[in-house]
Amino acid sequence: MSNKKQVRPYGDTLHDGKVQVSFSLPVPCDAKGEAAAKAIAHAMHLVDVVVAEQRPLGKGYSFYIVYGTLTQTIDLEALEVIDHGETAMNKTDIETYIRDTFVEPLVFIGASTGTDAHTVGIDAIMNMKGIAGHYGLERYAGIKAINLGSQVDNEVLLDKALEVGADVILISQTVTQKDMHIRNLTAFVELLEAEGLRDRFLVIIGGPRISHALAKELGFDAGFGPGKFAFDVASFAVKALRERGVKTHKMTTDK
Amino acid sequence: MSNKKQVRPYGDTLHDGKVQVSFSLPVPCDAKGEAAAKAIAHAMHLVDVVVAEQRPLGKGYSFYIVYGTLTQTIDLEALEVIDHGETAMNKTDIETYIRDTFVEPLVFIGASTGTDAHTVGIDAIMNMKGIAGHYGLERYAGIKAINLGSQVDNEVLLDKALEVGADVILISQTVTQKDMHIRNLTAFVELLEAEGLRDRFLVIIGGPRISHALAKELGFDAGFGPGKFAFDVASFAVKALRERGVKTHKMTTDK
Amino acid sequence: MYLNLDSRQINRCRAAARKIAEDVHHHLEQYSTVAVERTVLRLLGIDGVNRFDVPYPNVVIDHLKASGVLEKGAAFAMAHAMNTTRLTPQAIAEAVDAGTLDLSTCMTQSAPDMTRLLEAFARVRAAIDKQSAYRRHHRINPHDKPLPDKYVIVATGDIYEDIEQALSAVDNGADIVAVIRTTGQSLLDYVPHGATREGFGGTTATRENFRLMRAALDEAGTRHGRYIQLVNYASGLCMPEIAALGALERLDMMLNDSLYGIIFRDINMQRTLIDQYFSRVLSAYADIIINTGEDNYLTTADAYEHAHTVIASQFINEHFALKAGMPSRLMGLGHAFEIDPAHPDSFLLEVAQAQLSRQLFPDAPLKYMPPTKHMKGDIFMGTVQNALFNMVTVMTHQDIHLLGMMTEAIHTPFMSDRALALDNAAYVARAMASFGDAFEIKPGGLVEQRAQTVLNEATALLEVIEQEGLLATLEKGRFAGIGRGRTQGKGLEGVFQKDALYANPVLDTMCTALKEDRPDEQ
Amino acid sequence: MYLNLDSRQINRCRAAARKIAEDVHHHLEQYSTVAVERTVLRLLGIDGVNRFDVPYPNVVIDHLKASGVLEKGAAFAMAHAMNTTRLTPQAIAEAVDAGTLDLSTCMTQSAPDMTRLLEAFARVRAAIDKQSAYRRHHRINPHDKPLPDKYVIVATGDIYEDIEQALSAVDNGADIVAVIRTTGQSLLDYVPHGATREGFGGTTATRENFRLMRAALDEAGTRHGRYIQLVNYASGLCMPEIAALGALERLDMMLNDSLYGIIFRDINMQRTLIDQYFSRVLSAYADIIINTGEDNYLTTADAYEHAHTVIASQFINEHFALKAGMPSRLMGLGHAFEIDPAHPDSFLLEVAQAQLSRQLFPDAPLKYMPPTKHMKGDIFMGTVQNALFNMVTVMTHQDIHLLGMMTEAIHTPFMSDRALALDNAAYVARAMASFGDAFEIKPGGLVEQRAQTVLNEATALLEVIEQEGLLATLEKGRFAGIGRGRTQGKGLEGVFQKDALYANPVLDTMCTALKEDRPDEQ
Ligand code: B12
Ligand code: B12
Ligand SMILES: Cc1ncc(COP(=O)(O)O)c(C=O)c1O
Ligand SMILES: Cc1ncc(COP(=O)(O)O)c(C=O)c1O
Repeated sequence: MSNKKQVRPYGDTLHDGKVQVSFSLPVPCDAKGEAAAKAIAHAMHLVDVVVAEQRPLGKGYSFYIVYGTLTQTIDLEALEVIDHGETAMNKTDIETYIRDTFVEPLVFIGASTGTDAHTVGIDAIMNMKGIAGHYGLERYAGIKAINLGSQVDNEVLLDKALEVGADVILISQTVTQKDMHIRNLTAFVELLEAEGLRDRFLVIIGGPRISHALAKELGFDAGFGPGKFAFDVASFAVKALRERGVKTHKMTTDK
Repeated sequence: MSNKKQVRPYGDTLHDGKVQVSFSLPVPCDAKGEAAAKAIAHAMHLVDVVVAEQRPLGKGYSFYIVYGTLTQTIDLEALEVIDHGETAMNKTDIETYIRDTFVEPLVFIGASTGTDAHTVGIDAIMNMKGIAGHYGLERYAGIKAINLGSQVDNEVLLDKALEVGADVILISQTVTQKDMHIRNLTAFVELLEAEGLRDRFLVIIGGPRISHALAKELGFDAGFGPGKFAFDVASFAVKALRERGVKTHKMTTDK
Repeated sequence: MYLNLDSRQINRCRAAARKIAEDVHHHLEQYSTVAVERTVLRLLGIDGVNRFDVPYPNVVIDHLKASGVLEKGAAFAMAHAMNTTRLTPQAIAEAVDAGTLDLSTCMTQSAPDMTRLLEAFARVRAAIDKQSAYRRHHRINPHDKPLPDKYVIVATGDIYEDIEQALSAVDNGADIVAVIRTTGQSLLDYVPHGATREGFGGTTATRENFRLMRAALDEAGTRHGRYIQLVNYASGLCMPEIAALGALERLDMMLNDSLYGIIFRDINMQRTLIDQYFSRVLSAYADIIINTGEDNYLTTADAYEHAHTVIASQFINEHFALKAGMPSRLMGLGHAFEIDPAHPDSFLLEVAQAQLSRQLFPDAPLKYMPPTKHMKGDIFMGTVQNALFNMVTVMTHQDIHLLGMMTEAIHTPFMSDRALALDNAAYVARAMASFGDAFEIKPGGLVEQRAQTVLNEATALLEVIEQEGLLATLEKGRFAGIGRGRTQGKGLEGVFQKDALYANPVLDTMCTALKEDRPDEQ
Repeated sequence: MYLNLDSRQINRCRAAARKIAEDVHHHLEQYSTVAVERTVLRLLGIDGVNRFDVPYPNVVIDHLKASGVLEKGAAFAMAHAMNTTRLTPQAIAEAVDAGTLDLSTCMTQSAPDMTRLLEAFARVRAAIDKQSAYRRHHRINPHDKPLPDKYVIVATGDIYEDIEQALSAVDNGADIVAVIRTTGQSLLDYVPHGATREGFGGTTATRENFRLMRAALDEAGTRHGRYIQLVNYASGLCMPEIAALGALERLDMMLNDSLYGIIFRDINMQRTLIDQYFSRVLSAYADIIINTGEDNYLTTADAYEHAHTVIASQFINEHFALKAGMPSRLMGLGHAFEIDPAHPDSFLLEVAQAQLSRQLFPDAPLKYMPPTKHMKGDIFMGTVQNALFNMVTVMTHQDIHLLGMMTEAIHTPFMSDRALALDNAAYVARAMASFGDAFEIKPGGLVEQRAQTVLNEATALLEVIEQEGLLATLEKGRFAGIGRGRTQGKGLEGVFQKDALYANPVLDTMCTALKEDRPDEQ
């Protein structure tokens, strides 16, 4: 049983450890280059290394495609999987949940921030149309969705969020080269903290390279990557807002 | 200078360590599978791991395409490159070399051995036509080339080699699944040794997964893989035969 | 989308091919082989192995050979033995193995009464018929589908691992699964027994392996609502026996082409041509599609220079099949996308060749093979080569679409290689399903010209073969550039001349059934 | 291979587009922008930055703006200053920066003598002319080549690393290299200075970076015996300035399309349309091919539903270019292969759309963009998508073939991604170079029908825009589904109404030269 958790890559025989690797090296494409490619593969814990392809990339560079057998195993049971918890509700259930839980419409404000001009992702989450057959937040009864579009400065986003009394801030980041998105997202968290507003909003981030784990690490409440839709985000948000007691019956009577 | 020998994979910035990896895992395609894929990548010394693609392969299996940064470096200067020594002569030079060195034609016998039915490789080396514009040994003045074709038993090959008085034995192996070729080649060396004939012939092997290093390791005189042609083989062989004094003037006068 | 071709020229090709096939048939009619006779035994119900793992059919035939009575045929001996001992064929085989029965002692010098023997065959026949009926009910012939059937291979060497791989392939869209055979098997003069886990470059073909894979694919097919076809190899020294096991275990296709065995496996031509006739009758009877191996020529010879050899061979194979009573709908004639990608306009030349096969054999479920020879270790370039191949497959309406693997030059396919290949093919098929509604071949243009050239060369070659005879042609190495002597090669010792009393009522029954039950197809 | 199209309908589209372009031009003629004026300064020879890294053109224009005299134009101010101080433009700029010269004090209320100013411009013009002459001698226009020119991007952020990547691409067959800009640059209202090593998703466009890459490509081109074209972006708030720097440093192509900036960068439409006119005159003068950005619409809106917006926009861009005196041979109109691969017959639909652009703009060096939006992390499937794209490029004779990267959804290209993409394109081009000699589009078939539908929708859209005017159209979000207000967006503050005394003899000189030197192209 405990053995069952040990996992290795699989080619055509269980535990054969077969892996495909490709990379370039800043060395000419010759016998030495091939030896270097093998050494790289060995450094990756591969044995039985086959250099299936080696080709020059122009002067002083070369490219390799390598197959090999990974000698390492990983323990499946020991893996920590960071996800959003329970499975998401669908749109109708979310709308019912909102009606039953909150006394006022929930306000979501979103933007693609910094110099990032990619809006397709945030639009997919926020706009009527949604994506891949899943409507966006704008279409949810009980949610007011305000999409500021792209290239929005962190400061402008925060000002607007305060101005409209947002409950949830949504941030999209697509350009990740040289960790652009990390810098930009970190700056937003720092801004919130500097203004003493970190607990004022539920702050959710998303984009092709965003995971829930990364979001948590950076100090956000949640993160959503590819294949996530409005209902995933809304599910998470409504439950989190209820937990915080935002706009719930209880809170309002208490006040 | 010593730093210059340290090499890492290259994506778009020197020493960025960028590597592409793909593999399957015998686990379902879910959050846990993704975590497992990341763990595999980490086990390969990759950091900044991006799981670019994850897809189910049917029940209980999944496939991953991963990009990451290799933290290891290799030392280029420390690599041992096992190759055939000097650069190969061309056909004309080889023919001259033979004329000037040997008193009798050199006899090469070759086959694709065991149950291996692939002949294109050995034909490329031995037959008139050759391949990719390089004539085969049959066309070389001073060389007698006998190609036994495919599926030739080790014993049959050896008998024939003795029968024709071969100087060089050429063996081709293409099927490598479950190290079929290693078994078959090892058996040939053992056969030679059992018969006390290991030094009687120059024995050269070839095939898509054969390298000079592997040949040496298995106890052969040389090995040639893809992109090697008759002139490479002949160059090596004539020099080695001369070194051994086979059919050279000197030997004949001595005797 | 069509090529303008001269139907008289095509008829000329067919006439030559008929003559070629008939000559061979005529020449070999007086011979039989150990494999044919073992198959007769299997069709009488003999199965299993003795304690040395020798299959009972081999035990019996070896016994007959040793006793010098094989020339009268297995049926002759068995009918006599059954009449004498009143034992079942299996019991007779076991008694022979135990040394308690000498079949020569049961024989007379006259033809036996075949009633008992035919009853035994009828029982096996019923099992085959049941499988055929099931298949007829569930399978749609690839030729009758709008898009090509996606055909993948599994080749792990271990039948249980093969099943895992096959199931994954089905989940990812495969329609046909072939279990590639272990590298040495075609040279074995017996069929191994039981489930096996240790093959090289393929998995041993055994009845039990067939059964295991068949059950797995039936289950997966039911789950996906489509019938999954299973393929193996009726080739090598046990060609007809494997055909029989395939019929019993409901394989749907069989690679079956003597020319492949002769050229690439150095199997004796007389042996395998005799075996082939019996195999094809059996496959026709059992409604099994055969796949011929013309594609292989182009892996050894140049695919541009030798394109016409494929066409000529297809015509010959067609007539070998017709001789065996096989209808066109079971003739999976082979060809391939193997022109060197360095060749200018290679894609257009491939279209020409593929469309030519398509039009010459409009009713055959053509088997189209992917690039293999010019696949290198560059899996990305290989992916592109496969994409172009997939396009030609769809454009020219091939039926059996053998998927190219990006790792062709590296290893037998991994599970993921197959999944990626299926995605490639599915995308291409979707992206250009209606190509023929959008484009036409330009009359007199490059494609039409090329097709005509290939047809001309094929016609000329067929006329040469018609003159010299197929066996001489094979000796000259006109196919794939590999020549084989008519009395050389493996398995010749298993060929024998039929005695005057030789009888094969099993074969005769199937031939009659083919003629009587499907007169329209003859 | 051709589509049967109605030439009257095409003329109708052109008439509408001419009206649309003329309306915009008429409306904006009375305005200029800070960017245009800075460009005038650059064309007088002003270059470099002050000790706060502010470029001297900005220093001068800010000064004029602060002094409230910008409305008369930079030329007005500079001519007066040159006449008064007898200094060179550069010296004047430096003096302004040092605070030792106040340009408003040099001015009178009447038009200055432009002789000195035009002499300064003539010197810069000579440098541009020299570059154009060199280019004319070495470059073959992509449109005049039998196969598409292969265009790749480099985007490391570091110009020295970009050079390494570009050289590798050239060694592997690239014909055109574009240095993608760092993500924020188009919103900067100045052009950064010097060699740079720190961009995000691209490398800063600076004159020094242009020079370094140009030198590297010239050297590589000489080695390979083919002229390598260099591309950058005349877009964003510094559109005309970059055009000027490109002309001086011999860039060969410039992405230049206000509609892109408006829609995707939220740049104010009035600002960028004014800037565009000047940029295109300059590019036409300097023989630089422009690339328009219609492809981008399909990355936001659906490529099947919105195919006609691309065609409509191409017609409009053609007329904006014609207005600026640009001949067709410099109009790299853009379009793209962006239909969802899940769409049935997507390949055939792409062929239809690509062939339509081809036939509508037979003399333009069309720029065809690869799949980007529907590229996912599956680099193998991405490789197939790129192969199909490459086929359409070759089949429909596109000219500027922007290569798709298998890693499109993951990162800006690695060196190996580009090499593999070049292999893919080269193989496909070789495999089907003669497609048009082999196939015809079926009259009334799927491809022709689709092309006609798209043309009909484009015609209808152009008629709507002709009615409502382009600015209103942009407000309504008819392109890419993104609406922008006419007084919103970045850079509006840089637009000013021309004073009665406003003069731009630099622009006028180029316009005259275009008319006089190339009357046949006007
Ligand atoms: C479309 C596109 C563009 C369009 C954008 C149009 C628009 N209105 O958005 C245009 C053409 C303008 C463009 C320009 C550029 N682009 Co661009 N672009 C793309 C492209 C092709 C598709 C992106 C996309 O729309 N994906 C579809 C959406 C639905 O997916 P998604 O964003 O991942 O969103 C999903 C999830 O992530 C999540 N999600 C996303 N955001 C959010 C937010 C929240 C709060 C939540 C909960 C969830 C969530 O939900 C969505 C639905 O599941 C990608 C390549 C690719 N195939 O991915 C390159 C790509 C993103 N671009 C890239 C670059 C570099 C640029 C430029 C900077 C290039 C340049 N220098 O000129 C420019 C400038 C833009 C800028 N400054 O940001 C790079 C980024 C490289 C990197 N990793 O850093 C890519 C990867 C291409 C490449 N390989 O080079 N681009
Ligand atoms: C052509 C071919 C066939 C033809 C062979 C025809 C013939 N007359 O040779 C046919 C169709 C018959 C065939 C059958 C099979 N094949 Co095959 N075949 C190939 C294929 C497509 C090309 C091989 C080839 O010809 N390469 C071209 C030659 C020139 O290259 P080369 O052999 O590397 O030779 C060069 C060098 O290596 C060197 N060299 C080679 N030999 C020698 C010898 C000496 C002495 C020297 C000095 C140099 C030298 O010089 C040559 C020139 O540079 C490969 C896939 C591929 N693209 O590689 C599969 C492949 C080799 N086949 C394979 C398999 C499994 C089989 C089968 C076993 C499948 C089956 N179960 O039915 C069968 C049976 C054959 C058998 N028992 O061996 C596998 C092997 C997998 C593995 N790594 O173990 C491959 C890789 C395909 C795959 N991915 O599954 N095959
Ligand atoms: C027609 C045909 N028969 C048989 C085989 C191979 O099978 P074996 O050598 O195991 O009979 C092939 C292989 O591709 C083939 O094409
Ligand atoms: C026409 C056009 N202009 C400009 C750009 C991007 O450049 P930037 O935003 O840096 O101006 C693009 C990007 O693809 C484009 O297509």
